[in-house]
Amino acid sequence: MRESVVMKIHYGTALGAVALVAIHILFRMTQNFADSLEFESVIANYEFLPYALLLEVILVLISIHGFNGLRVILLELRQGRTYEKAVTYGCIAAMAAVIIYGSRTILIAGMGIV
Amino acid sequence: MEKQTNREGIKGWLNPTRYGIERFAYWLMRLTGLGLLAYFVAHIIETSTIVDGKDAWDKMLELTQTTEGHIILALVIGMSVFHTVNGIRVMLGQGGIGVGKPGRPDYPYNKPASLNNKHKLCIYASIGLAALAMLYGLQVMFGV
Amino acid sequence: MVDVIEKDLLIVGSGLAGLRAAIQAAKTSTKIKIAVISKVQVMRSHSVSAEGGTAAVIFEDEGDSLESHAYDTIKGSDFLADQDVVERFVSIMPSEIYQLEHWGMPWSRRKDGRIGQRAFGGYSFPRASYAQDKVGFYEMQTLYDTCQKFDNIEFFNEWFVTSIVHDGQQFCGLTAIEISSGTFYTIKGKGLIIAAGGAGRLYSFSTYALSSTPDGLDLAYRAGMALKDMEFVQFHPTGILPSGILITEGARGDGGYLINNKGERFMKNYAAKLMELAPRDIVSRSMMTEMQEGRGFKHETGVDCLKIDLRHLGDDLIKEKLAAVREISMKFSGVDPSKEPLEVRPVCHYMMGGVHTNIDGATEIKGIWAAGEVACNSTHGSNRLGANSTGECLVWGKLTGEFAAEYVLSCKTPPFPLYQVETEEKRIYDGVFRGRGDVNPYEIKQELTDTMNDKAYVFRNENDLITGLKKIRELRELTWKHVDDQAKEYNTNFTNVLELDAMFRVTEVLLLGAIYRKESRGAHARTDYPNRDDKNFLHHTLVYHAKEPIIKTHPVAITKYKPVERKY
Amino acid sequence: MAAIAPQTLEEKPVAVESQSKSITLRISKFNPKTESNRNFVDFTIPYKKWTTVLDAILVVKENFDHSVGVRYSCRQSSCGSCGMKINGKPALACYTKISELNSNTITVEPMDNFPIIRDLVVSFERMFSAHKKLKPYIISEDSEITKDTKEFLQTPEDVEKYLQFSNCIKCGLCNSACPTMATDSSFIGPQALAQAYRYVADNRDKGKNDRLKIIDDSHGIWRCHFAGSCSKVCPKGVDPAMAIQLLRGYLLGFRK
Ligand SMILES: Cc1cc2nc3c(=O)[nH]c(=O)nc-3n(C[C@H](O)[C@H](O)[C@H](O)COP(=O)(O)OP(=O)(O)OC[C@H]3O[C@@H](n4cnc5c(N)ncnc54)[C@H](O)[C@@H]3O)c2cc1C
Ligand code: HEM
Ligand code: SF4
Ligand code: F3S
Ligand code: FES
Repeated sequence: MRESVVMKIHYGTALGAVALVAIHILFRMTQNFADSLEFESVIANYEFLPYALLLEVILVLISIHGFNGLRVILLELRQGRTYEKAVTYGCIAAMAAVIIYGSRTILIAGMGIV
Repeated sequence: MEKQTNREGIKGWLNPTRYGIERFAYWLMRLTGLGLLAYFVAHIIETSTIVDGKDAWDKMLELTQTTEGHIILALVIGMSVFHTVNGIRVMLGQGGIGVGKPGRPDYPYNKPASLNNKHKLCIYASIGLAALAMLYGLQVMFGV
Repeated sequence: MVDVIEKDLLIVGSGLAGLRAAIQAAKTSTKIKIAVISKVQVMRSHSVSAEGGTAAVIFEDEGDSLESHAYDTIKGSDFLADQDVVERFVSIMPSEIYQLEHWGMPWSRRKDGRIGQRAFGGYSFPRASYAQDKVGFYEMQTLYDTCQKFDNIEFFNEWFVTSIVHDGQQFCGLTAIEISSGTFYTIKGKGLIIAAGGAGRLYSFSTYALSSTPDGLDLAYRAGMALKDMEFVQFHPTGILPSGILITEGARGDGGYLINNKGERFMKNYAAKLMELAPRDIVSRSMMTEMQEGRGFKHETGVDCLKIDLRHLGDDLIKEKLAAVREISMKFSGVDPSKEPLEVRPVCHYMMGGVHTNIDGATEIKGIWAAGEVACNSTHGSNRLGANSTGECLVWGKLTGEFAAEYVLSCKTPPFPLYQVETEEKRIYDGVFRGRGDVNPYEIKQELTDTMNDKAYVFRNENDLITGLKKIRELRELTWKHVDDQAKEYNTNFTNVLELDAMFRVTEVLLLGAIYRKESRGAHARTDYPNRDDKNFLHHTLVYHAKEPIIKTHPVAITKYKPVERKY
Repeated sequence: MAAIAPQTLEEKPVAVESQSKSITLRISKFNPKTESNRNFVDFTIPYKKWTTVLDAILVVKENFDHSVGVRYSCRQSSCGSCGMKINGKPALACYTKISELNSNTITVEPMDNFPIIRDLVVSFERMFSAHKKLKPYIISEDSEITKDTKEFLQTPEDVEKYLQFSNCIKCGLCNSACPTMATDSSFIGPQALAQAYRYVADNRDKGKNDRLKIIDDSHGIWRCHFAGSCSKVCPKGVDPAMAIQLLRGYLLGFRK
């Protein structure tokens, strides 16, 4: 992928995240802080489909943005073909892992299995 | 090797203020980016305990809803506000917006147009807003 | 064993002349391998300091003409210029301005989009094309950047050339030290263009870069080529105090005044018509006279000076057209030219003389050309007009680049005289690098340049010149040939001493020429012979290297302009 | 080496008010080929209000230690030779007056992010080749003139669009201040990027797409994070940070 595409994604995910995180936080602020962390209310949130979807999107956006950010930093830290390959694939792997792990939470909690 | 190439290396990060506020913002942007990423990963792990039922969730809350936990959370709030606001500035700047217009520079050349007051103001604003958000967060978490 | 490199065309010097030649040669054929060798990195050559402008006729529709440019140049030269050379020069110049323009030169523009020109000393039309007051810098950048297009130009940055190798008839190669590693190399080549610049650092008060030492001239001189007209040294009227950095003639071209301590524009007494824009030799002499007659100011350092007043031009015009003057005066002298006049005095600025070449820039040895300030093809005669030198670099850079490239494509190389490399290695390593002594070469250099300031400045006389020559020879006899720094890497102590070595020979040539020329012509003003003497001295002087340097003469080419008295 | 102006024969210097101010000049000495460590050597140097750091270094070289490795040429801030770290920041030695530094000790070191050749002298090879890589010349079919070529008209406003970036003296200060350069050995660097923009902004040039392709690389323009340090230290007002962001504007589609 051209670096410009990667970076456009980086900026795009950031912008998307701004909007969505704002909603996420607003939601949280409808309750007081301690209450919002109560197990039931959290579960209730997850079971509310649009909200779960929102969380999923945030998860994806921020993972992409954050791990690409990390890739950028690591790329600038040291150079070399193998190192750079390792960084790129490492970051993609970590990104995927976080997305999968996070999705599992949303999925399971959202399905009301718990 | 480093001695041969004489690159400043990570040491350059240790001294963020010597080239003015823009360099400081760059430094904070990196730190907050990394901080947020760390928190984000931790947060995913943290929230995943919900899958294991109420007990696990409460146990996690017990671990995290401490004074230290709240201070960290406050920091995260600050970091995300700074990173977001400054991030928007950086994005605009990197798109060539608000970086000034090319023109004849006059001696002394100590006011490059790209390091202009709009950007400086934005940086101060990001720091200010981050501080306010942190105070607000602390107040919510510790306040009555 | 000496390391060997082989190329086709070698160019010594990466100033305006060298770079222009490199481009032209690269354009002529992509097959030839070109090496541009310079003791400084690219873009660090003295040419970047040229400020005011480059003269060319581009407004024929507005009244300018080639004829006028030619005549101004010849009259400015006090009729010592070769007139066929000047005619060729002015006719090629316009296309060079356009060529630079098409390569990206940021010429300052008039409102209508055409290239801006400003007034300059000695011209009857304002024909100095300008780019703010950093003309040389922008020209260098344009040429250097254009060189990047060509893959057959290779730069040898920070290589100090020590000698020219030839078999008596034809060029064979160079010897050089790669400064960063200290390695001594033989560079074989078929053709050579010497573009090693001027030697203004023979004087301690000088506008030149610190790297402008006469080692380039000396290379040719030692190799048996003649140095021509070396007695003609231009003193620019306005070197700022205390550094000697140039305040461009453009400052007067754009309307600046020269004033004495009575507040008068004293030039009215010397050149009523052109005033401050008379040719440089005349303005400099007028200034020296004013100061000697007590109408000067005293600078803080104790030297006499006069002032150049730009206040009436206004801050806006100064910022727009004289940005570098403003920067230089504010930074290096702490004076804002829009608020206070600047303290200036005549300063060593240009060498009219140089390696003797013909109209094509060819030297007396086959396969060797010279271009730029190091050469003397006699465009400038005894006094160069401002803005004509960058032009000369461009025109003869182009011509020699083309001639040399064509030559290189077809010539046969003679067997390489290896013994010359060994001799040279002995000369610099046994004779200089490993020499013993306890005199500080830098002190000797200071004494030498102070002597030149004292004895061979704007006004000269037999007595001073002979004392000067004696002094220089005395200094040479001192055991200065040793180098304290014995490291190989980046040893500039070594190259500095090699430069000093060259200074002895070239100052000697300069002084001999000045003693020989018993007349006053152009920049060479003898108080003991105050008049021009066309009967005995309307010719060039050539000096050849020998145990006792040999002086010869060479005729001036006159086409249609008969020598007359110069009046401005 | 504040040049001493010459005296004509009649003149005698008047007693100059003796300003016996002096500073300690600490010069970093290191020859990587033969030594394993950098060390500092101190000299006490008298100075006047116009004495520059380069003057002071040359006083040392000429009188105390001939071996000091230092690069210089024009002594008037036009040639870009004398960049070095002065009291911790990159600057031109000939363009920094001792009196401006407000410090009794002046430490001079080689610029960061360039390999050291000796003492204060660093290698520019990488910077020069990055410059070349970005095609810093007018790309256009008619850049070579013919017999009938006249000028390409450009208004003063057209010139203004690129002139500022044309002021680059290739001193490398920007590259030595840039935080990415500090760690990334493959980053093109602000000097070359600014020159790429200089030609893109010139209406005589048609090479924009060529250059955009070259800089759109994993060690290209994206490794600039608008830290601005390059513009902060540039001695000629080039403002590479502006040039880079404007250039990136094309890649991001903000500019046409
Ligand atoms: C302050 C100043 C302002 C000027 N302004 C103007 C102006 O406005 N208009 C105008 O027309 N003219 C002007 N001139 C004159 C003009 O700038 C010079 O004549 C011209 O730049 C000379 O260019 P060059 O290419 O011949 O040599 P230079 O630019 O001097 O280059 C010489 C080259 O030779 C190399 N060299 C020398 N010796 C050796 C060696 N031994 N080994 C290897 N390399 C060597 C040097 O490293 C350098 O690269 C000015 C001159 C000065 C001093
Ligand atoms: C939601 C609003 C956000 C915005 C507007 C934003 C914006 C940006 C921008 C513009 C950059 C590029 C900076 C540069 O090129 O110099 C960046 C980098 C980065 N971001 Fe974000 N970001 C946001 C959220 C996050 C979050 C939540 C994380 C953590 C997971 C994160 C992690 C990073 C990292 C690690 C970098 C790399 C640091 C750097 O290059 O300086 N960002 N961000
Ligand atoms: S942009 Fe400025 S700091 Fe960078 S090399 Fe050019 S002149 Fe020097
Ligand atoms: S300092 Fe470096 S990060 Fe960008 S703005 Fe300048 S190139
Ligand atoms: S010596 Fe030329 S920039 Fe300092």
